[in-house]
Amino acid sequence: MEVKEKKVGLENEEYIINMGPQHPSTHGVLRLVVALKGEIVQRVEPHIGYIHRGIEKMCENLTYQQIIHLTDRMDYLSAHINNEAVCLTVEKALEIEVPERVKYIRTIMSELTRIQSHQLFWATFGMDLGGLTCFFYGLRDREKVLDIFEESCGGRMIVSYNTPGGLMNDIHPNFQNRVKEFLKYFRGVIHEYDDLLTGNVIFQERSKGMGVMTKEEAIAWGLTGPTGRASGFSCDIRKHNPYSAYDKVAFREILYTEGDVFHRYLARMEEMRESMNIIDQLIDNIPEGPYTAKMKPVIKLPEGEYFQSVETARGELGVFIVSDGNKNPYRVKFRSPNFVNLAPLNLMARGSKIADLVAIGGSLDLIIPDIDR
Amino acid sequence: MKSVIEYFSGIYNGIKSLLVGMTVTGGYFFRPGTTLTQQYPDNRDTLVMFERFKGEVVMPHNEKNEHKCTGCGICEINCPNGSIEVISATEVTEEGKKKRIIDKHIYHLGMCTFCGLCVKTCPSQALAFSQEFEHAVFDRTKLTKVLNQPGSKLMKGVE
Amino acid sequence: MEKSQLYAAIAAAVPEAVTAEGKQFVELTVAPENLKSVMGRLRDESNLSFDILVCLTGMDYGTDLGVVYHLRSYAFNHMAVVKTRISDRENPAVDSVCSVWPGAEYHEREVYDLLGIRFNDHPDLRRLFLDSTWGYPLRKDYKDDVNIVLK
Amino acid sequence: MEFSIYDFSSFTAWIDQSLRAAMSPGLAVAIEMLIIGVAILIFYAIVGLFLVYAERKVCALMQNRLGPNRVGPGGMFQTIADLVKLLFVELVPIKNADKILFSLAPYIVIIASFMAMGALPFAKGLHAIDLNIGVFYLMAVSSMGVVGVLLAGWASNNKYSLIGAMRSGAQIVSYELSVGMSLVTIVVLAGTMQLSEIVQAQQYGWFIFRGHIPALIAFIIFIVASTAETNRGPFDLAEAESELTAGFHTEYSGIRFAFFFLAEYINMFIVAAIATTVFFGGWMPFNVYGWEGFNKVMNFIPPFIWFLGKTGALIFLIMWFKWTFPRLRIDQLLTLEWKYFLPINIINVLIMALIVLLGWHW
Repeated sequence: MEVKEKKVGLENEEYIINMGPQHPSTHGVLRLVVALKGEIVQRVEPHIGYIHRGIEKMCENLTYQQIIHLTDRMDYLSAHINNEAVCLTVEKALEIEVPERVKYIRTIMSELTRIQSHQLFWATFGMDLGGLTCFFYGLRDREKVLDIFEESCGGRMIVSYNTPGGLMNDIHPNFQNRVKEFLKYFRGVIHEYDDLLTGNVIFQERSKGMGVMTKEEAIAWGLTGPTGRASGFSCDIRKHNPYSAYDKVAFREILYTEGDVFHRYLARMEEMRESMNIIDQLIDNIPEGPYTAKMKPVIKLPEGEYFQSVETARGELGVFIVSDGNKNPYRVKFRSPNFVNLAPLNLMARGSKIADLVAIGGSLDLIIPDIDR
Repeated sequence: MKSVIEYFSGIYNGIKSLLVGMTVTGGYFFRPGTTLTQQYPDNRDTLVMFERFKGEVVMPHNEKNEHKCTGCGICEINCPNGSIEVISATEVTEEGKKKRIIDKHIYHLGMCTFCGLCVKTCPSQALAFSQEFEHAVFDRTKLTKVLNQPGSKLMKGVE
Repeated sequence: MEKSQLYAAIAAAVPEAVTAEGKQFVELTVAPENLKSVMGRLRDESNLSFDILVCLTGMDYGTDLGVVYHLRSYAFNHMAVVKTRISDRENPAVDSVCSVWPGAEYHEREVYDLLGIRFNDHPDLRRLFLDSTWGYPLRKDYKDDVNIVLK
Repeated sequence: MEFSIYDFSSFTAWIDQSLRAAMSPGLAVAIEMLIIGVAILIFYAIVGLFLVYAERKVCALMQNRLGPNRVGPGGMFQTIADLVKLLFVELVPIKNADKILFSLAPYIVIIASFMAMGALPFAKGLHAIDLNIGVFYLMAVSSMGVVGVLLAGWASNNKYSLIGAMRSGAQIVSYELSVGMSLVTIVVLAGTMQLSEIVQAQQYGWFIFRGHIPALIAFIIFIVASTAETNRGPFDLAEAESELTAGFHTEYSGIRFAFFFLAEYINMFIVAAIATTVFFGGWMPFNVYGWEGFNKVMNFIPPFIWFLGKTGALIFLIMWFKWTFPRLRIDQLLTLEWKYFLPINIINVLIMALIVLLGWHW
């Protein structure tokens, strides 16, 4: 009998490793199945769903006020912006105008949220690349923002500050002083971020030219947020479809054309500075007035479909609510930015080294609960 | 020639950027006063939480052991997680009318997500958040609390 | 471009779709078999150029299943909503738009996972969040006595 | 017997003589070896514990933290507590691991660092063995640790470990060159490989001053390359927490892990000690020719304090690197070695040879 010799070419053999669900640099329970050839990444396949809680299904049995506390738990670093997205959708459906004061406070809060999110990004990105000290500096400064949140909202990360029609309670009398104090403090220390990481030759070597997405690719894949803007895709919802008080402030949309890891990082660094400028313009001009519009205790949306997108720290969050006229929505869909930004990971990471995969994953600034919902 | 200049300027700039980074960390090392660590369990006496901090839901009682809860159950309806159960009883008032009062206001701390809807929607401001944050217990059943104190009564004038 | 103008332009470009000037965006209703060609034209038509797929939502309308696409144009910053309905609940299928927008891949996998709508010609149609033992939880007739507790 | 903390040679000679007087020469040598072994072992443990504590405190202060502060005053006994914990941790058996090599690997790593310790001159007359090829011996011994690392990675039957071990192999083989070449630069200047003579030659001016520019370049290359050789950040690719979870020691637990952990710190001590001996005059006090009063004050400080102080300063520098810089990628690591360090080093040796020939040094 002829025995067929099974030939396995060693050069074609893939070395499969599992990064995650528990891995220091996947920032949560993301599992990446990575096919390697030596150190070179041949293929990355993200496996998600480890923290799928069915938020969209849960929303179908909750009232609109109750949905808000669930959105906190999607992208927990942009909790306030997520709240705002739902509130804006509900307000749009009910066609109510929220007081100016609410708009200003929401905008300031959103920008603070963006700053703290990018601070955490900086911290964890530095850690992904092996600079452990970044983590502590980033969290040290983030703590100051969280204190502002805690004083006004009562929560540090999970703020639940918005409610359809306005806010849960008025800002704390101390709020403006604290924010100004923080801005002064943070302007003083942000140069450390650049000294420690941005200018560092090792960091630049590690991040420049890695995981490049061109503008066309970014548009086709729908990448948004700093990830998309680093590729030159002008996708800032705050600029193009302003909501809250963004039409009253002048700010720059950070755009780069390189689309690599370094420029995604740089876009976030610049956004922090731009956010501080936005807060500067608003903090002294918060108009007096009620902190919430008059709302009925039971909110029933008129039958129809409503879509609203906002700019979270990671990109465009779209809230799509289908209502059948009841107090519960018929269907809620969250278009989460991380979910979309994760999709082209294979495209970005193919051909780079395993250390670059970590850098690329870090530069997308993924929040896994937001992917899984 | 150009590449040679690039080679050496690359070395120079690289070393310079590294030294700039080292001044940041070194600067903090030689200024120990910048340490931020809070000695948490030791500073319990001086640690003050913000007044709006959402620690856990409590029902404030005054010195006569009276609370404001009428037992209407709005908090129970508004709670997204079912962490509140209001068990009401009926009481005959002095005028001979039947009136609903609470028997037990049960609060499952383990299920609470601190959204604040119960406190916000309570029509008689009977509920509030305390600043207590040390919730850890050894037995899960201890997380289920009865908020109204035994023998407490409805405050006068609260409907 | 104003919404009414956009409405006219879309109606002219894709005559096989039922176009309506909706409350918020221009809404198109497309039969599943026409979907891919309609989508292709919506993207490629120079005065429409819907080159961004913002959101892809699977719907359970009770009797029918459906997919809702939110499209945006980078050049003009206008939006449109495309809807398609599938009446077959047992074996629902619709054409994939991955070839039009590569970013649709994950969205479609999610819809397949949660609603059971198959996407023809999808490059990698597997369940995304859940394993194969689950039903399709976003369907209105989905029952789970253990995990779904209603008060 | 006269004993002085400035010169240990009479003390060691006295021990030797009294032992030889009491028993046969063979037994005396055996007992001497035992004494030295125990002494080094104790020193090893103390240095390891202290360095772990120091690293924690240094990094904490750099990161605006307090660091360990619960066990003992200022957290002094934290490392001891950790060690006790590690001793009690179960040694998890690994399925399909090569059992012999798996358990052998930590010992190889620790023996390599242990052997290097024997040749270091801590003070005048205070060294276990004064080889006439001391520098050569240190280089040879300190590169043995990589065998343990490779074995650990291979025997663990873990893909992360294997990648870590392979990285470590490539890294240490490359950086061994730089370490060697930068030491050769000083050997050219000193004209000897015997560590005691190298130290003695630096009585009036440490080599880093006497050899001026080439010595300084050699020192910078040595400190960077030896950081890489000890697998410490920013060159900790073999461990690379954010990429490979823990690299080659992913599967190790308990005392075996403690060995790897300890060896890392001892290696750091050893490279700092070599740098001290070769570049900074070893245990020699800081003397300037002609300044008698100043020299007297400097000479009053005992030599081993000088040695440990200089070593400590260099260790602090290495720690400072680790807690500031992000990690390099493997190809950048090798580029740094082969495109920058090696050519610079070769030219540096030539320049040094030229300087020595022309007598352009102090």
